[in-house]
Amino acid sequence: MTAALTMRGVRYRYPDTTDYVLDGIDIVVQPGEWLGVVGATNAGKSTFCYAAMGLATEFFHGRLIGEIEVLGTEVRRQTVIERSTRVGMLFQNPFTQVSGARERVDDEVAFGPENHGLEPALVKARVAEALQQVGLSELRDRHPLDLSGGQLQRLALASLLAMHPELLLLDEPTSQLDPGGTKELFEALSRLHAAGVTIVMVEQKLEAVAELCDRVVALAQGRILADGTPARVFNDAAVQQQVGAPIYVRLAESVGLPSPWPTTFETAVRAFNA
Amino acid sequence: MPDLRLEQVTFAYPGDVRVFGPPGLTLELKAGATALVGENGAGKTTLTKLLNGLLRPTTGNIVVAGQPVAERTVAQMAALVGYAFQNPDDQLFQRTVYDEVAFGPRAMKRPAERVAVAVKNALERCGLSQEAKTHPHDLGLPDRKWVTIASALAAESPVVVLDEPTLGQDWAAKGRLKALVKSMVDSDRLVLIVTHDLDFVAEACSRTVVLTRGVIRYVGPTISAFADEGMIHEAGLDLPSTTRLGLALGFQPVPVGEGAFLRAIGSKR
Amino acid sequence: MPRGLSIYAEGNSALHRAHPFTKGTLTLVAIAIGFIAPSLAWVIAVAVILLGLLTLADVIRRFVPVALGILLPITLLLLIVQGFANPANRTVFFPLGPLSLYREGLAVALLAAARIFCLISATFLLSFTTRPADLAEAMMQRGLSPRFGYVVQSALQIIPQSLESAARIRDAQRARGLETEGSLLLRARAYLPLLLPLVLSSLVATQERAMALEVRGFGLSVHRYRRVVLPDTGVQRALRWFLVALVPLAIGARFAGWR
Amino acid sequence: MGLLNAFKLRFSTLGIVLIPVCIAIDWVGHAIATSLKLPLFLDSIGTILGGILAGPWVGGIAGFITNLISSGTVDPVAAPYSVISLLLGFAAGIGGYLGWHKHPPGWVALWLLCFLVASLGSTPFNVALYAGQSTIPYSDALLAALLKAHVPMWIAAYADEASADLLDKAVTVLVAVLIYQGLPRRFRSLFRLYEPRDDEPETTPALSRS
Repeated sequence: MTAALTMRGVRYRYPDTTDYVLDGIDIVVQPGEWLGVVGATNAGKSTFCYAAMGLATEFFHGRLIGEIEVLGTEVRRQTVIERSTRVGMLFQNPFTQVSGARERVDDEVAFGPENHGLEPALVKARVAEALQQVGLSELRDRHPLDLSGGQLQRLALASLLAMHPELLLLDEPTSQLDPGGTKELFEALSRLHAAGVTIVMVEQKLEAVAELCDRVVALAQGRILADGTPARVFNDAAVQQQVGAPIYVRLAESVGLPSPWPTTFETAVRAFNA
Repeated sequence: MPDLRLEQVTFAYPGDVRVFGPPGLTLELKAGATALVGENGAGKTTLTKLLNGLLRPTTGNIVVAGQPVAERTVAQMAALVGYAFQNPDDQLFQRTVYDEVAFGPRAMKRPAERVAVAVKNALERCGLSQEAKTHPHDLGLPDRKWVTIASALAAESPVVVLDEPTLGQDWAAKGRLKALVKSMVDSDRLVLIVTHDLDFVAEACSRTVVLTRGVIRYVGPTISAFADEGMIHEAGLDLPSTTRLGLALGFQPVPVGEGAFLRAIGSKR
Repeated sequence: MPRGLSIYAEGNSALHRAHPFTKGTLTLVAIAIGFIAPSLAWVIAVAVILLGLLTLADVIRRFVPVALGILLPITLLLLIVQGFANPANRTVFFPLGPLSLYREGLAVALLAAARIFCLISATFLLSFTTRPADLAEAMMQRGLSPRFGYVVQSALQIIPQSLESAARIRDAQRARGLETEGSLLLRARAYLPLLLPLVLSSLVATQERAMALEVRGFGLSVHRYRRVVLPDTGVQRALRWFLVALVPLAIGARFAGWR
Repeated sequence: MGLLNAFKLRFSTLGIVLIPVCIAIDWVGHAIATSLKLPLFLDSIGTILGGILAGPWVGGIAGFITNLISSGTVDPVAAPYSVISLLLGFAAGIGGYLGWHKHPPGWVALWLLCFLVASLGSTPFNVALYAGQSTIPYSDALLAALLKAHVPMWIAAYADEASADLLDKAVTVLVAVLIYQGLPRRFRSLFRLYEPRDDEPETTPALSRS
């Protein structure tokens, strides 16, 4: 089976700079995986997404060394627009992702499929399905900007889903959302994961990453600090020091529980009860 | 000793969109860190804008640091209430972080030496000393947020309002913010933090005000606020992780914050 | 609350239902004839027809206050300046010593005001009864680049959003001690702190929006299906040609010496 | 002549998305001037900035649509003047292509060019619509005085319009170049849509650290 995303020896720097923001990344993401990408501010997390989407080379230019293969195609052999039917990318700010040209939620979702020239009946079906997937069907006739931040971010997600992506790249999708909005977005993502979509998610909320992701990659200074299951990565001393860890790890460590320390709520309850 | 007093304050936006109806909000806060929490649309931002005169109450009195707000202009109130808004991009416009942070004190016509000291101090405490000459928009969003926090600090006001300061901040930055709030409290300031982040409230705020649908549901110690799970859910919030864990483990009283959790587990063993 | 910048009013009149191009043609032709018409009487005739159409579209009650708000100050200024100083002035109409108003100038002012009234009512007729999105869509179906259509539609939405941002910025800067009232110099100095945050944040957002649009296939030149079916009929097409034909007729009439 | 290079179309998505932003800046710039009760219009800052940043087409289209939108919503009489806004955007685009925004003498040149475009362009419309008036009371007083002194109609009408444009365009251009100077470096060449001149190396855009 073709990997969803492969990076081999990837280094990248933005134009007019000398530091490599990505500095030797090797990773293979298998289809169906939910990968969490964590790291301190400026560790290169967003750039990781830009590179995988092809925005780093096409939009920012700059210098890319090494190989990136997305769904079996070398990243530089396709444009972002060509890739957009198979790979979707969600950004931090829900407001900048609204096309700005549509006045209804369902028209907004139709924007992508229409750009790709799908026929109206198919567009309609795709829109209904995508809104259903993110739980926005009820709000389909509202104006996008009358939605809350969390709803808007799910709308942005639906807009990607309507193009039936096989791979989703999410760049801190909840960083501007309140707890309610965050929870709703994560629920929608969980359903997609269950349906087999590959997800690469940059995220600061470490508790959520530990809870949701199959696998975690911790970045520091553009390099991979640790790669593995959440339980393993967040028990890594270097990760704890440079990236942080879910609060349960810190609590267990302070109490003096034997490692490995619990990384999720459930395991924490069990560990502290023992 | 700064304090903040609202007496029977009612407020409606033009078009009779009522936020605080009769009998009005009555609230008294002293120096220290207070969290202002509540669901979206509860009136949190409206309340904070009443404190510096950006909005004027329909009826009722507001006194901030001994000064009646009704008799002051917004610009005059700026010296009393430092305010960091939620979205940093709504205020950043200077070419360097330094000038940005100095804008407030300069607008207040403070002497240059005092401005220089206040700005240097604010930058240091916000971890921005290295970035004094950087263009604010060359910083990422989390750091731009720190610039606005530094701006609020540089006003050297007895009252400081921070609107969603932890949004988008990583774990290390939240730790820095907690230390900053503590140091402001130590210097006897009143810090009002509008937030949805109860993990942060548990760590950094000794008192909490819960506002739901324009009514003050609760004022008092944070610890007792979080003991009332129903009220917290009603305000559209989630309990802090430590509290949730403590509940699941059957701790009594319910622990709030890491320290309390560790003490609770220590006494259980 | 309407989110896009538009004064379109929901309605079901014949004008609301007409194809955007029919209304657009009507507007342009009415304005052209208003300016070609040689005398006040003819201009007033055009104005009366437009008023009739505004009534038919059931928007007259919204039209009157807005139109008067624009027209009255202009008319007043025209009457004063032309009545006083028009080069053709010969006959005193209202003696005020050195500031007398003259009949010829007042006539010039009235004709100009009547023409502006035609311009205003023809334009409002179009804007009150046509959804901007429909107009843009109609133009895209006739070959206007979808990118250009995007620009128009997103501008209509971004303007009210930006005005809201401007209000938030004003709050933020005043909370930092910025004075926005006082002497002219003081107010002038407040201009940049109020405008710049919007400019900077908009430019930052531009970068992310451009990426987000490309990720959704914006800019692909493939065949696109019509988004909205805008009903157009043979009668409407005929009407458009008829309206267009009125313009050379009016020009001819004027040169033939009609008054 | 290389000037035509500035008009060679290279529309990137970034350039497209910039146009509505310029239109919004036109509107907000005017709204702020009104709310501060400044005696100026300042309604083409976005147009000029767009021209400087991204070339004549972005500036021109932004100006054109700004006027069309205002004529479709608040001021129908603005429609004919959209041509002048288009030309203003072109003027700023040419100024930007020639690098005028980078130094004070260039600012003066840009100001004069914009002033001439606005005043020369508006006068015929003023004559057709308002019998020569600009409908700005102070400037119209000047027109009345000149007409009384038997100055020819067209010259008086031009003086009327020019007296209003002189200061307005000076402040507009000044604000636009100040905005440009205050941009983070990475934005200065980010949006550029025109072919670069031979003597300037093409720099590529960069991003904030993230």
